[in-house]
Amino acid sequence: MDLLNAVVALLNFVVIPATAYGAQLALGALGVTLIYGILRFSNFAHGDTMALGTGFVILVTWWLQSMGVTFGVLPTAFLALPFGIAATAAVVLLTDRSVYRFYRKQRAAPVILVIVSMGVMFVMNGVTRFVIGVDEIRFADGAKFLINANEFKQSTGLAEGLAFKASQAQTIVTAIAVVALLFWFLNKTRTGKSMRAYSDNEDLALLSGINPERVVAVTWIIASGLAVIAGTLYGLDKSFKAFNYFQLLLPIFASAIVGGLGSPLGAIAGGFLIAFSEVGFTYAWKKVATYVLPESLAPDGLAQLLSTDYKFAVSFAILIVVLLFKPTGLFKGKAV
Amino acid sequence: MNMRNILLFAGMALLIVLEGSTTFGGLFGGSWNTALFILNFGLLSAIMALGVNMQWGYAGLFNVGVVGFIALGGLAPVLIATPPVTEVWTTGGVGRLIFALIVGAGVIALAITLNHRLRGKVRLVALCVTLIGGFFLYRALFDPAVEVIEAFNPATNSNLGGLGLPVLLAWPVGAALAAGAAWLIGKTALGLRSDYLAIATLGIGEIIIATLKNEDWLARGVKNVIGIPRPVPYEVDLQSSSGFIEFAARFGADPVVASTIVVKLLYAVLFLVVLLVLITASELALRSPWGRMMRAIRDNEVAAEAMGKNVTGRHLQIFMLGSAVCGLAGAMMVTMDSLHNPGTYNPLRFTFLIWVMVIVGGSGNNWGAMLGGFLISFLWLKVESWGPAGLEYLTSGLDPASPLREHLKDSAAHMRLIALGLVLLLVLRFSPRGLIPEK
Amino acid sequence: EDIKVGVILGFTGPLESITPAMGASAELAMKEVSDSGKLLGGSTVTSVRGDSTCVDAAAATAAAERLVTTDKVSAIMGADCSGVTGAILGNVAVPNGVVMISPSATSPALSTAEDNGLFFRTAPSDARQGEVVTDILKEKGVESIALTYTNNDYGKGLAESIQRNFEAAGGTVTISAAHEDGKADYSAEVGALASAGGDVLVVAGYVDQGGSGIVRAAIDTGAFSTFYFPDGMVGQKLNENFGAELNGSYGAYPGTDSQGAAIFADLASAAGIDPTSAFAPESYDAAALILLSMAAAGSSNSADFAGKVMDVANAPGEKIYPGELGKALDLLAAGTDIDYEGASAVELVGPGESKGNYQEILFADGAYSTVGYR
Amino acid sequence: MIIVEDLHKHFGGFRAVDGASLEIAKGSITGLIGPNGAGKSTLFNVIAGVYKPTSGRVVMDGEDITGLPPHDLFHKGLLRTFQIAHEFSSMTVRENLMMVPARQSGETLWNAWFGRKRIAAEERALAKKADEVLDFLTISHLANERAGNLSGGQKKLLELGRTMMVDAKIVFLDEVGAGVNRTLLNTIGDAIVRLNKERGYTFCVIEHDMDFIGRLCDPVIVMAEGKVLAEGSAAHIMENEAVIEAYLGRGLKNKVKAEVEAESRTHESHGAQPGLGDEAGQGGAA
Amino acid sequence: MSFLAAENMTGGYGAADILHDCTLTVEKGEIAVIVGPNGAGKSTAMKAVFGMLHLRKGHVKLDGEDITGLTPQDRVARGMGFVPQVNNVFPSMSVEENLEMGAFIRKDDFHRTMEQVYDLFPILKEKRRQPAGELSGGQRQQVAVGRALMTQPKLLMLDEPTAGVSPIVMDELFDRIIEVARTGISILMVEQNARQALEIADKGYVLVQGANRYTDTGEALLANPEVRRTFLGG
Ligand SMILES: Nc1ncnc2c1ncn2[C@@H]1O[C@H](COP(=O)(O)OP(=O)(O)OP(=O)(O)O)[C@@H](O)[C@H]1O
Ligand SMILES: Nc1ncnc2c1ncn2[C@@H]1O[C@H](COP(=O)(O)OP(=O)(O)OP(=O)(O)O)[C@@H](O)[C@H]1O
Ligand SMILES: [Mg+2]
Ligand SMILES: [Mg+2]
Repeated sequence: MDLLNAVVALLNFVVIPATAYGAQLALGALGVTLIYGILRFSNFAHGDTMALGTGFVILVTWWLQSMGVTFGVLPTAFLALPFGIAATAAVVLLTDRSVYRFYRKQRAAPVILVIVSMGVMFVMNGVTRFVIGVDEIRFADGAKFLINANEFKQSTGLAEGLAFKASQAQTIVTAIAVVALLFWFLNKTRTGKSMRAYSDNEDLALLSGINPERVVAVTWIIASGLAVIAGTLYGLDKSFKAFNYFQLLLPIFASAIVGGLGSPLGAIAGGFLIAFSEVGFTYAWKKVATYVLPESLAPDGLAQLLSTDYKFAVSFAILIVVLLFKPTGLFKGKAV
Repeated sequence: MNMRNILLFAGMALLIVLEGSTTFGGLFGGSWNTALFILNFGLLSAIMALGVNMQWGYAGLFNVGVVGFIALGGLAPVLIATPPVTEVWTTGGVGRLIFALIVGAGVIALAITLNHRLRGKVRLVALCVTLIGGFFLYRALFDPAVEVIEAFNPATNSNLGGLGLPVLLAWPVGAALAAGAAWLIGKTALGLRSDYLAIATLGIGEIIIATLKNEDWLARGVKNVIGIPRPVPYEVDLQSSSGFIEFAARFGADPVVASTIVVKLLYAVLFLVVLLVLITASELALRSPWGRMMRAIRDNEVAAEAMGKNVTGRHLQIFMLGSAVCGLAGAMMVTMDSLHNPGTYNPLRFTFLIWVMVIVGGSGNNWGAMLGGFLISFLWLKVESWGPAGLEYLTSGLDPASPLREHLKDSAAHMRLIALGLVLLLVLRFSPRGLIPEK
Repeated sequence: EDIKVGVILGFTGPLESITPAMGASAELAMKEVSDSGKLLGGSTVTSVRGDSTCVDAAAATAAAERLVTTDKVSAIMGADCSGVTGAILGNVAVPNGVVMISPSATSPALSTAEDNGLFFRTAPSDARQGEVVTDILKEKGVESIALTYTNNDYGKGLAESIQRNFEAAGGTVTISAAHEDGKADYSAEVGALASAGGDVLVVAGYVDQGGSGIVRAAIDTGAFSTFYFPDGMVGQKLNENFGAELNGSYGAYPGTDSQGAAIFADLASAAGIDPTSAFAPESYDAAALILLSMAAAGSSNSADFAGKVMDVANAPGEKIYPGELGKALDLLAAGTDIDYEGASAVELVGPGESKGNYQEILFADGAYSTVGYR
Repeated sequence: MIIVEDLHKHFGGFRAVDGASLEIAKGSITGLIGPNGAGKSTLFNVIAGVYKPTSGRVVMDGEDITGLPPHDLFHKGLLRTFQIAHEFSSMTVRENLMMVPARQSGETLWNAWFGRKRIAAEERALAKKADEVLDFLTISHLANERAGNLSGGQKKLLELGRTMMVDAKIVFLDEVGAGVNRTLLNTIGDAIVRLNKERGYTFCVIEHDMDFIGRLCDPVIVMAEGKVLAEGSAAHIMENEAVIEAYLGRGLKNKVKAEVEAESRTHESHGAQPGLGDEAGQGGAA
Repeated sequence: MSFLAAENMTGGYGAADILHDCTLTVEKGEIAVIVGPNGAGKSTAMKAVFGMLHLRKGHVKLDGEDITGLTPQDRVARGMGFVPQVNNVFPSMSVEENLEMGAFIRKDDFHRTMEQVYDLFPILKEKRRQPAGELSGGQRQQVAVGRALMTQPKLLMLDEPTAGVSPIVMDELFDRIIEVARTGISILMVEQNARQALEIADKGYVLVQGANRYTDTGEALLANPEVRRTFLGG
């Protein structure tokens, strides 16, 4: 029984939250890794693209709700997703036209594009706030829990509860589906392959009759889709706040890079690595230990390796160790 | 330096002079105080940009942990210049702390030796035992020592305090701290390439900052240290000194204004001296065979290695130099603010903004990086007022009561970032390789 | 005369969601005074905003320099975060001799800063709140608490104060864990807090920042069901975000049983400001204090009115509440003493900081309401 | 001079070098030939320290140099060129050459700041030497051109030029001839012989041009599938059936075919010979 | 009317011209070989024909149609295929994907062509799953030529296709080029293995400093002692 309690506690506070968080990071990292893989630069505006896209989704969600449309047990926001993606893709394509294309033609070094994307980030940052404001917004509706902690306790008679939120499940399922789809798209379809070809050797792609502008446009559209999906799922699970999306950028980049830039599978692996090291290494084992160990051995302290103050430090330290052994990430990423 | 570059610098100087002398319809401040503040800030930024440019522009090292080195440098003024907290020394807290740190270092040294001496499975086991056991031993010694130190007067102290030495001494010490950290990092992570090095340095930056934020015994952590001694006189002291009042009167100036300006000028002179030394040294180095070697390494590491250049060694050297310069700037900045505020060190402001300076200015070119430092700091500080003013102008056609105008006005502060972004994009549009590109 | 008052708050950056209400509240007081036409013979008051960014000392200092030297403001209402407040105080306010009243900087270190008598704050110090928290918890019979704080000078200072007081009163603090604001995920923190256990989780954070994130995760995972909310956490947002999920939780934030708070709530609501937004009342009071001291000194020069701030804020004198600034000006003009109570029952003690009156709240039926005063 | 003992280099499961043992005698010009993918370049890379071998040893003048980093090997007098040119593309051609010599006093920061006189003199000497090399390679007009702008063949020349900037003991040349004009290649061959004779350099040369190999090299080592297939004088090797089979081919084949089919060339269409041309023709018509 | 007629091409990368009045023509089904010293402008001329270089003067005609203004992409669509001298593979894509990219503009089933490329270069079949960047120099060159063949162009342009390939593969390659030409496809090729190349060439150009120095049949150029000595290495 106590062993069960220990397992449930671990599931509830480590495994499920870390998996869900990992999936959230992975979804964001997919967008970053795609842009890096095809257009060969680190897109700093990705966090703000997520915010802007989620802003659109929220606006449409509100409108739908005001029309009395809902989506049953699923959040209404899912209905609004296509609109959000379309609007964001339009904005992003416009940005590409007016900003990035110039540098592409110039064959600017990747670092220039990075800085340019910072410029775009600043602008988008402000635009998002103009559109939807700075406040925290909750827009989740539909079923909230698959497993509710209290009900779980009651029905099983365990001392520990187990919670599994619908939004967590949605995120995990989407992340896995999206990564599979993207992997398939890039490696198996003609368009996907032409995108990889373009990223490998632009001149030769031209000589093979690949239309670079089309490749770029498709890349941006997919990236916008990823950004909006990631942003919406994150917002459904936590809440929407423009500033937080910007802050998400660092862990997202960390995930994409440690997984191996340009690799969709790497993005997933990286997301989970970051999430589990953040949650796992600062976990206080006291509770679990009390359940498992005989009373005499139960710890007085928290049995915590490091305090949570250092959770980023720990996850980054792990990331560095991983890179020391796998210098281009878990899945052999690219390096420009 | 060709004509164009001289003009660019002259333009920059003009901007600062305009800021000091005219308001020009609200575009400028019309105050020498803000102008000099911007100048000082620009000088600091230029130094930081020089440091980053050494790493990226000379050697192609993608360091995005800049903020960590600046922060580490910023620690120096606290440790060097603030008065010592004698109580924690006498209660033995410090002694125990130092002992704990020595034990910690010993454990690591032991682990490294074992790593070299042993082979195979034994090595793994021995390493694990040493590191895990060592960690707990260290914590067992360290935690109580810290408790003693932090227990003392938490409102204003709870830290070691400093050595009470002149604050200027903290500048080289800040550089040394940063260089030391860079050595450690370089030894482990410099084998990584491009963005992978970037994320590793980013991580190390975060680790340094997390430490500064949470280790209260070191410098009060997030509780900040204020009132760090300055190398220049205090304005209020000047204002009350009769000599100064006479001096100000000779220029027909108000003593308050005069004092604030004199203080800023003194800082400017100090910073300028440092900047001039650094740029001279950088330029001499860059134009020598050393610079040629660095460019070759940046260009093609494999070939440089095959031509007998020790790429790893050189990378370590330049990484330490660049970081030292950042650390120096960090120490100078804390000295100017007389405030140690770890919460302020966020990567956007102290890593990416510096990168923007380097790229906008022209990476690989010292003068470019310097100019970028001035220009971006000018913008960073000025868009705060330009943004809302611009919006005011744009919406002036709208009906004052219209909800759109209300909404826009409420969001005016966010024009700050939009304005910065737009200017950044414009500059890069017209000189995509930076204002003063590498030849 | 057109008197300019600087309003320096972090309009962009981590506090960007509470600063609009703070700024607007301060400007509400200014408008009230302006409209009354009774300040220094009919002077008007204009607010000049500056962005402190909350985190970037240089940008904040530059903004303050601009306000003081370009716009020539007579006083500064701000700044918000203690770090930038210290920077502005040392680098701009003191050198230029400008009065500065912060509505929200709570760091105890500021109490001892070199301020030449120019710096005041309408926010209570952390030390006082620690006592209040302990009293309430003890009365409820709480024996052990888990503590989490936002990792800045406010959170850390408050957490230390709570821990010291609570332990001195015989309670146990099972864990005191920091959380960074604006981060993506708080599972790790909640995991550690849950493992440490405790009757109540004390969340010394901001309601629209990491604090809410922690509460959300703690409720969802069933880690804690009862919470204690210090001042930064109390706000309308709590009702909106959690509602009935918080039934049974409690907390306290600055306020008195005086009419002040209620009046301010009406006034602010009428002006379209959320009165429950953190530090909005303190902001109103900070601005009002600046203007009333000017009236008391008969001058808009900082050097003249700095000395009057404490007089105006404290007894003896007639009590002044929000919306009565015109009356206060009349009284001052007539040479009568006033005791500004304002929206947050201001009473300045020691080196010019609020003594701190708190109202205790309790969640029932999905919303909190005040159940008592301390 | 160099002894390679049972060297292995595996990439994943693939054995690029699979137990090669060979010896490069002091003062020789050793040729290394073999079909594409035989492992020649990989062998070079292992010897030159770019790759760590999976197993085996490399000995130079009695000293085990296995796994030393390239820059150490350079200091020991081991130089190499790259099959795919590795020029310093953003530097000028002259700078590409001037950066080569080791232990330049200007390469320390201290001298860069305080020893400007000494550096200036050294630089002049270096520049002169670089110009001589450029003259020899017939590209002196490109001295100030960015190396990245050179033509494919010119880059190969620059690769070679770098090895001429210093006194080497042994030089590994990886297909210097590929893409180099044959007339110029002859001159290069002469230079190699001269360096070998006059300065005592040892050479190891990978090349697919058998005329060049035949004229220059003795002995010639043939690699195939990561192993040494044969070794001997050039004339001898060209007679070796196994080598002809794996590497040289019959040479005449296309000529014969060309003649046989010369007649049919005038015909618009031709027989049902399955081949690329066949289908390509259809594609073209479509 | 020649199938390809690039006439009086003059232009370069920056201020200075590399090409001076350079003219190249290829008839249908003909093999034309360009030889010349390093840096003569051979590759530049090829790029100019393919529209990758700004021409100040001159024009390019394909099958009688002026294509001077077309982008390289459009030229691919018109049946031109090109193997550049350097950077001629997609390094991180597998050999097979490289070939597929060659067939990018084709809508029909290209598997038969791929089989034929594998027949021509058997080693590629073995390495079909390996990234092209991990191949040996000569193997890469084979991938590059294979990729261009996949396009099924009407005009095939090869910049030093045999650089770095072993003699046996070179013979095989020239063989196949003859075959290809015989089906009416025009070949324009730069070669430093000039003697072998001129042997199979219908027409040869000697390019020096961006200008035509000699133009003749392959045989005639081979027979010219001056040309042999100065450009073909005796
Ligand atoms: N990094 C690598 N990963 C996997 N396989 C590799 C790698 N490098 C080389 N190989 C393989 O090893 C084999 C030998 O390559 P190598 O470059 O040594 O050949 P080579 O003899 O120099 O051929 P060439 O004459 O074509 O230059 C080739 O089959 C190649 O595919
Ligand atoms: N991108 C470029 N920018 C400037 N100049 C260039 C560039 N590419 C080539 N050149 C110059 O143009 C001239 C001709 O180059 P090209 O590549 O056409 O020569 P090539 O005849 O193909 O020589 P090779 O046989 O060596 O390949 C050379 O002198 C070279 O330096
Ligand atoms: Mg090779
Ligand atoms: Mg060429």
